[in-house]
Amino acid sequence: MNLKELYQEIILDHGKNPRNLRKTENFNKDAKGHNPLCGDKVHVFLKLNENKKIEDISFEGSGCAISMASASIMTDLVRDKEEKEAKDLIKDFLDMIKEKPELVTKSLSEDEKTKLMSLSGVKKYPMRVKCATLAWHTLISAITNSQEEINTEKFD
Amino acid sequence: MNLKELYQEIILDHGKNPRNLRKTENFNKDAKGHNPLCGDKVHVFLKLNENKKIEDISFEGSGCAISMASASIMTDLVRDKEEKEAKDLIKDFLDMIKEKPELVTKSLSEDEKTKLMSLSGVKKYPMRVKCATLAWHTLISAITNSQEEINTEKFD
Amino acid sequence: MNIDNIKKEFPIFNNKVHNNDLVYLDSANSSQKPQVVIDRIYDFYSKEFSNVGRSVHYLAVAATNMYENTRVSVQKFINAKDKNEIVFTKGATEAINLVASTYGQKYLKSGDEVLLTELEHHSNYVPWHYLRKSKGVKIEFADVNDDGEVTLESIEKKITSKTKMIAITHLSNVTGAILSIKEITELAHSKNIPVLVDGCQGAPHLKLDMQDLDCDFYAISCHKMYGPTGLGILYAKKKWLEELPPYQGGGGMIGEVKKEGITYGDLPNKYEAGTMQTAQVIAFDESIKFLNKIGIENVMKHESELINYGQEILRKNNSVKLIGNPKNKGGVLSFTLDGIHPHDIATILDEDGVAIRAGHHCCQILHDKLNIPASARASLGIYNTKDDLDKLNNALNNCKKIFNTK
Amino acid sequence: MNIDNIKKEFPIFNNKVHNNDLVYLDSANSSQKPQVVIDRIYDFYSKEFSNVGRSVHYLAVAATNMYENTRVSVQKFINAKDKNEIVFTKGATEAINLVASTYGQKYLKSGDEVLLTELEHHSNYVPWHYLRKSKGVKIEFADVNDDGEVTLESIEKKITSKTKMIAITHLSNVTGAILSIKEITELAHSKNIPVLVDGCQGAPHLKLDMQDLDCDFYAISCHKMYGPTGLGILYAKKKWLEELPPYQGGGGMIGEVKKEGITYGDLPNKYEAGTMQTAQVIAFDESIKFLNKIGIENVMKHESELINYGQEILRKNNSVKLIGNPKNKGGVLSFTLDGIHPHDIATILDEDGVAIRAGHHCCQILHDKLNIPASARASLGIYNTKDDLDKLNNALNNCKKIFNTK
Ligand SMILES: Cc1ncc(COP(=O)(O)O)c(C=O)c1O
Ligand SMILES: Cc1ncc(COP(=O)(O)O)c(C=O)c1O
Repeated sequence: MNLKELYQEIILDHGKNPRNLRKTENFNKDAKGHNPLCGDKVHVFLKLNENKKIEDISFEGSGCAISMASASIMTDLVRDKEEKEAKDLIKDFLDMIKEKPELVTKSLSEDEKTKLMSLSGVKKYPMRVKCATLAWHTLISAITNSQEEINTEKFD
Repeated sequence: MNLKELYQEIILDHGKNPRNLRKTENFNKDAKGHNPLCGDKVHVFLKLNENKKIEDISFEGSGCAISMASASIMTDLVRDKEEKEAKDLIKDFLDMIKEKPELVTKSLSEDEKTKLMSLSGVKKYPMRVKCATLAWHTLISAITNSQEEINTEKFD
Repeated sequence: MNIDNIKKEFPIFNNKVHNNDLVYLDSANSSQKPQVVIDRIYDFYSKEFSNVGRSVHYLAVAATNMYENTRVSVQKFINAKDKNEIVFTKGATEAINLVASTYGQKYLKSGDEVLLTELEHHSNYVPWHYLRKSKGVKIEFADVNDDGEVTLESIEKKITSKTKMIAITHLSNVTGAILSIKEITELAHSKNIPVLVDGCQGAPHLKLDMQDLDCDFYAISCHKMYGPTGLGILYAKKKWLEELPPYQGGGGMIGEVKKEGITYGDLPNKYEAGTMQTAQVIAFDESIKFLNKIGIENVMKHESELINYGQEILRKNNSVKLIGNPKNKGGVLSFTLDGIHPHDIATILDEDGVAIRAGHHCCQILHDKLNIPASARASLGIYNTKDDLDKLNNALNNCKKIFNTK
Repeated sequence: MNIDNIKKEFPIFNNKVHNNDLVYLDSANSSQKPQVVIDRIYDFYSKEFSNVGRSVHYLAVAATNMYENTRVSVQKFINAKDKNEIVFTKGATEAINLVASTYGQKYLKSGDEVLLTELEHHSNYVPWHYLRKSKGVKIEFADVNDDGEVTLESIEKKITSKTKMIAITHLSNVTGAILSIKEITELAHSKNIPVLVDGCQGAPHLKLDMQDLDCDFYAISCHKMYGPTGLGILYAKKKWLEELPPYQGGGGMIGEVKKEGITYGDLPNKYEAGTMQTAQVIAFDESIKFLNKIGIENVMKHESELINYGQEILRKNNSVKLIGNPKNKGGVLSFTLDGIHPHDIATILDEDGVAIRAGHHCCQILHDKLNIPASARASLGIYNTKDDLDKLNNALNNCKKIFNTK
């Protein structure tokens, strides 16, 4: 049954008790993301050190179990990565969620891969893919420091 | 066959050689009518004397056989009528074209009635009823001297 | 036609969803279509198709007559005074845009106020927002109370000497609150303010009488009334349609066209530019006939029983929180479930064949006020039954199981 | 699929008109629909109906995917660069209104000029006229020549430093003239002027390639392309859709909505406010598949043979005067008949089952120029045959008999 794949224990756990749900002190990069369809919102905070390594990452926001779990897992996996590594991981994740069967990244341990792959259940729920990817898109925009919100133009 | 009823000899005759297709000298009432669907246009000129009798009536315009014949027959029948009589005749004609089987008017001779009833063929052609009634509506507006064109607002 | 087994008139219910019977509780979004309406579209395209209003050949004449017949049917259905007060549009959204644009253009200036309510759907806010941008018009919102209602008093409170339009929903698509339109209109008219009613949810659920409500404008979406998609209706009092400028320009709405200027056609042509939704208008006549056969009173009785039953069982379900508790309620049951986000609810319910909607339902302002990012909404149509609501409740319990909540 | 017996794919031709076979020569007004399109509408409403974009249940997801598939099909059919350059509208008329309104609002000011041609349909004039009224924009008309064409030169002649938009038809719905869009666009762009093409008659008859034509906007009516009524398409280059303000406001086109302000959604949502024409969009995919199966080259070859044949036999008929003689002609044969008004022709032809249109075909300016109040028009679709044109000619001779003319 697909639902079991979608709502795996690990997702429910991260959904209910999201890790890194706070605001990094002295963050130097951040971005907001928003899914107009369901109202999910996320605000990602980054602290990059001078070597472009992610010293800390955190998020604030609210949303469904999938989007919360996704942000939670993402922040866990990305901490302590170099900017370049993080970017590769994001790309790998987005590719996997959209079309590829597997992750190709080498920067994750098997445990970490399992954790990340737990989000792959959304593949069978096309309308929910956005829930799983919102935090990741927001992270890209935090790293590249584009000022605009993801999916959101300026108020008119 | 309905077409024969629609295009009776008398209609074809009046359509091709419309009577009173000219402009009354010293007219004191007039009105323009227009059918946006087909582009038919008619301009009716009236000369009412002090006793409210129609001394002369004429028209200018272009249109299909039905609309030309209708204007031609109308102008023929209405000349020398009192304003009140003319109004009754118009009402009678419009009622007949729209729903009633016969004319009820007493102001016409049998010959004149036949002439007018020749227009009743349009009853089976709902889209053509407007062709038959355009001149008559225009005549109403000439008599009541409303300034606007029938079916036409002011240019914007 | 008996409403108790009306489901069989809707062919969609012969199909399974994830091997379950379909429990369709998303009618406020769009309703399913009865066989008669689907058949009418099929037959019209197969045997009778032509454009209307333009040609004089057999098919065109017949189609034009059928098209205009629907206008008369709608007129009677909503008890409008004149058939030319019925304008066909793309949907309720277009109908409201039409009014905001033309009324705003002619009558509104900087500083004037448009009064909405906190219940409004985005379709009854964004068009007015445009006037804020283009003209400096101000937008006010009448407060929603804790029961999810907007009362006559809360509207009265926000009326000022600058109020030039009141635009309000008939029936909230989130709380189900039915507004007292007649009283609001009376109040507004006493101050010379016209009233637009967003009738999207009113039209499918309530008996409509334009002359009694006396509103100036009423917007309807036919696809929520068991009719085809892509069709809406603007009812407007004749004097407004005569006074207001035209909206879209194009074929069919003109009188004379010259290089220097243009005259516009008579009503209703003035507001029906371009080729219209011929097939949809003609088929919508069947939707009205269908509703008339059931009887709108029977629809209201049936749905009010369902709403009561739904509220009863959901209230018994401890983790469910109903949104709003209006005295006068129709059509929708919105709620949240402790510890489970509405989006997750909708996905899990779907697996059981239960179709609901999750999100803000195009009412972000209301959700902000309620301080929730989203809600779940089960909305009713004539085909729903108590059994459907039981299934909804069971599926909600299934959600709790999956999420290990109580 | 073989175009020579394509008539059998259209169920309308199984029916009689006044006991005669239907000879449908009114496709420029609206085309008939193939069985596959009618079936798709039927099946969608019967088995798969849901609104799109809003809910996450099974039916909604499936419908949303099908809806977006059509967007991709249209993109490929007209060779647009990006699927988000395809906006669904109510019709071509709405598409042109959308552009005139949003472009005018943002970029036009008093004294600026919009260049049209004398061939334009009212739908490509009235929307620009509104800007004349509201903004003091000037409207210029490129001359039509004696052959009923508008040449590149006649357009060049009317371009000034004030020209801010060129809006022209692809294929005249009266003379059949096909304009050299690619060359016109090149010229216009060299002067930094955007080009809108009214593709109502271009789309059903010509191979379309937006990247090759390079126009900025292209408006299409689906009901003239063997698709459902109530649906149109606006193609617009992405940069325009990004730069221009939104048009109608409502559900689905927003990002965030607050009492103080609103953000708009991404493309293409920004321009698709309110519930869209779900069933029509989904069914239109079948129209495109149908045309692709026949092959647009075969459509063009077939129709050009018919146009040539039609011109040939009508020229032999002494009392017929063809309107226009463009070198590059498609789709329509307009004419007058000595001594018989077009309206009378249409009525008499109808009795023989021959459906044509009479009037000004929403081109009053052209008719003024030609100095005729109205014309008769036989317009072609893929289902027409030489036999249809022979029947037209015979029916015209019947008119002459009834009117005793030669
Ligand atoms: C050249 C041309 N432009 C515009 C239109 C208007 O299209 P619609 O009425 O489908 O919006 C038509 C068809 O009537 C046309 O032939
Ligand atoms: C209350 C209300 N207003 C307006 C709308 C917009 O209607 P449509 O999307 O059919 O134009 C809806 C439905 O979505 C609604 O429920």
